[in-house]
Amino acid sequence: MAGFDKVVKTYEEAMAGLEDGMTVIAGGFGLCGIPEGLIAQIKNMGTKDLTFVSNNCGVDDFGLGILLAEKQIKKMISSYVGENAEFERQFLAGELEVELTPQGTLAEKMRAGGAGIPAFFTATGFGTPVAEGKETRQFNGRDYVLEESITGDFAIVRAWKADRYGNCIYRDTAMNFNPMAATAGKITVVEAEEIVEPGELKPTEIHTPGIYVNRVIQGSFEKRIERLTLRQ
Amino acid sequence: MAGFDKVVKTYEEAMAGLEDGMTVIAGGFGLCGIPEGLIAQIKNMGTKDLTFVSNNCGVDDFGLGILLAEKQIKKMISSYVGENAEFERQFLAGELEVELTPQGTLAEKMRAGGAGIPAFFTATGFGTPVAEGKETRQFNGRDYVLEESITGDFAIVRAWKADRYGNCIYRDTAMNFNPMAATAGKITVVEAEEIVEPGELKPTEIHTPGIYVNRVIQGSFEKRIERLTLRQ
Amino acid sequence: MALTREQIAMRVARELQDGFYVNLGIGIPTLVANYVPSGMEVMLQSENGLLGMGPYPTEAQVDADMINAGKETVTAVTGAAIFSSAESFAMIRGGHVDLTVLGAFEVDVSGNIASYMIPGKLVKGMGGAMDLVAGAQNIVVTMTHADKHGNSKLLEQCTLPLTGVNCINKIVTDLAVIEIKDGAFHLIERAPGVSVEEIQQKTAGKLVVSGEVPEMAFD
Amino acid sequence: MALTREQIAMRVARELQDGFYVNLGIGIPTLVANYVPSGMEVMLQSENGLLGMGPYPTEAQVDADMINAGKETVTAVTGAAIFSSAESFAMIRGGHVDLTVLGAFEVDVSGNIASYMIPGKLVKGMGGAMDLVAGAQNIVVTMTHADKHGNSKLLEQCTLPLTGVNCINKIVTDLAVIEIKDGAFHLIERAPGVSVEEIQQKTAGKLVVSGEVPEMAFD
Repeated sequence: MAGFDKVVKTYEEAMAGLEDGMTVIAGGFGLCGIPEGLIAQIKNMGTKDLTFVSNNCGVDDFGLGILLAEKQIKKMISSYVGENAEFERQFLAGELEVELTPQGTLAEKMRAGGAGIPAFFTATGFGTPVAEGKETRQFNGRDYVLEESITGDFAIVRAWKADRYGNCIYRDTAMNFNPMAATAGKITVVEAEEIVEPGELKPTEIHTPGIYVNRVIQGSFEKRIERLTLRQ
Repeated sequence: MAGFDKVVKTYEEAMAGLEDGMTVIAGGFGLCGIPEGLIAQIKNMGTKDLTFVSNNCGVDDFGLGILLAEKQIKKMISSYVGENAEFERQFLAGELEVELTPQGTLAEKMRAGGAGIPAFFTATGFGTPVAEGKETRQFNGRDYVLEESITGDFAIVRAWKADRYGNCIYRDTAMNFNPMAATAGKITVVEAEEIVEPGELKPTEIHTPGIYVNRVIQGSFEKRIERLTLRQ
Repeated sequence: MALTREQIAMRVARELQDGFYVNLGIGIPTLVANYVPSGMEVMLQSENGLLGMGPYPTEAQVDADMINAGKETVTAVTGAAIFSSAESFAMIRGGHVDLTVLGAFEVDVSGNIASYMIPGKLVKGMGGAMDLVAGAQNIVVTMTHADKHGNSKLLEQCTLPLTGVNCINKIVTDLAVIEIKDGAFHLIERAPGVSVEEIQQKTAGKLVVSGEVPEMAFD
Repeated sequence: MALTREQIAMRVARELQDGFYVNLGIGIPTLVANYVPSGMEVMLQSENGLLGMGPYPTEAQVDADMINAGKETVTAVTGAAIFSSAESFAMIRGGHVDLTVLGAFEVDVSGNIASYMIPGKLVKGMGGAMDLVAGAQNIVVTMTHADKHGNSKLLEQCTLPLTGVNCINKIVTDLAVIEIKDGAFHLIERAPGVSVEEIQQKTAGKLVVSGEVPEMAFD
């Protein structure tokens, strides 16, 4: 790899360095916008005791759910989980830790982690179980909770188009948590639907500047739909 | 104005409601990306005792500098000022308050203001005059300063293209502080180089979603260059 | 007669105003979109990152990359904007959404709401609900007035873990429209044929009834 | 012989590595871009919101909407990204910029830097300097070793208001390359023909000299 060319050819290279016990921040919302091939690679590597920071945990046989099946996940930091039976089983059996975090707070914790902000105040969760053990404070007569930011050893991200420098754009609501995840990994890996040459993405249209990205791999995606709803 | 059509026809309508003593958040960096016509309208209105939150204060006869000349500004919250002689005169004469704020902290204060985050920690300014009187705290062994967010009674913004719903895109580095300013005004007014119909801006290319914008006006811009530098 | 789900949605739709940005939760709240008064425009925000949510897609329009916060396939209206979840919750947290409609297990006279967790059952998570109740300018809660055992869901104090505190000011149930202020429920309207006495009996928290309480009318 | 401005920039350029994202301050730091070793690629970040800053424009290319943090007209390289100032400082504050080069009035043995304010003179502001020194992974300060009156700028303790604390680890002056560690300046290289004694004499803070100190060579 010379200069700013971040394209790697194999999934092995893409996830090289991932070790047992690490924290991985994953983009995606439900099954939408998830880095399918990178998740499959983690399954293939068999890495254990992982902490995943991801809004959801997939379904039984897709998304992060496939890592649950292999018992590779020690802890989930998520806003909404339990779309799959194995998750429920492991959680009730005490085999899986879960740290429930409000969706907006989770998104902001990732952004803050990437932006060098160690903690911020939010009204979200004040007076609820989420605020237990956390500092609270009033500003202008309103109560807020102090929330700390999140960073990961790795971030895994799905982009629509990524150029060789790692500049990314996302497609429709597959954007979701991907831009924040991209900023918050010590090593950020982007799995792209399409790799393009630098200059093909217009500078002001880039959602994730390449400075955040360490590796880019060409992916291929099943794009499974979680809840197909059609117009009557 | 019906539904989401936010276009107003006159600068009077655009700045209606601005009163003496209010706080105005202004987009722009130097003379780049400033809402020229809205600034001129404030001059025409003669509104006094304004607090401006803006990275800079223009030059003697352009940008926010034209409001200094009329003594309409009581206080500047900026990262870098004094590109004009009248500013210096008023400051040294005690006629003008200045709250110097590091550029990144200023940008983040605006963003936080718009995003409902009343305060955040940053390492920027720790141990410097900027941190005086502010709470500091260690996270992971590093020292941080607690900074409070900023909101304004008005925000004035320059966009490249805005649709009737207030969705905006910015042109090149004229983006600068405009997207954060747009989120942080109780009333946000966008002066656009071009007004387009809804649907002309691609949903994922929009820099400022219309939910933040109250009024849109067609502007015309001199776009004065502060430091012309040419290739040798 | 208690209101149907559709009638609850119809009544909530009367809270809409032209130009409102609205976030609708899952279930009855989603139905509100079907009853936007004619001549009025509202724009729907979906917290995964979509402003200007449209109807469900036709089979030809289905796109795995275009979903709403309920993970359903949707479309975007002309003039929509799509953005990250951080930006989406910046909007919500920052108070830029005009109205949020969501369901609940319990609401109390202090405007507290419990909606995400029943101890002893599996906790699936709060999703965006805590952010929504902390951030929206106006919140309308939709729910049945009592549970299937007849126990009131409008309490003096919530018994379940809270989703948010002091944040609810209006409830539309199958029996009534209730406003919360000054530490009490205030009965504003009643469902057609439902007596004040029945509402009183099914409201565990302090209920204030002032004068004649109008009956809702549906065309 | 003390180094010229160009030679200081040339020496700083040796700190670059292939694939580095670099922020260059105004003055001597800007000149560093002219001395990127051949075969090496670096990308310049400009804190107003540009990653991939190119050379100054030709007259035909000049665009008022394309400027750098020094408010000079610039161009963007192929593959550049343009973003808001909040995003730009998220990058900086978050430690994603590999190297920052900036000037200073004073640096001390604790790695403190004073660069934006001389009491009694008009304070124009710190711009992005405080964020840059708090956020960059590596920082190189360029300055003359002493002021025009011969007073050292490398002090035991800064006397001017600080821009940042404990953040500077390397200084390239007209006389020497200095590293800061363990509460002392360490002399790494000296300008051609400049003696260790002269550097010692013009360094007010504790200076550690270990063994033979190599002379810089310029082609």
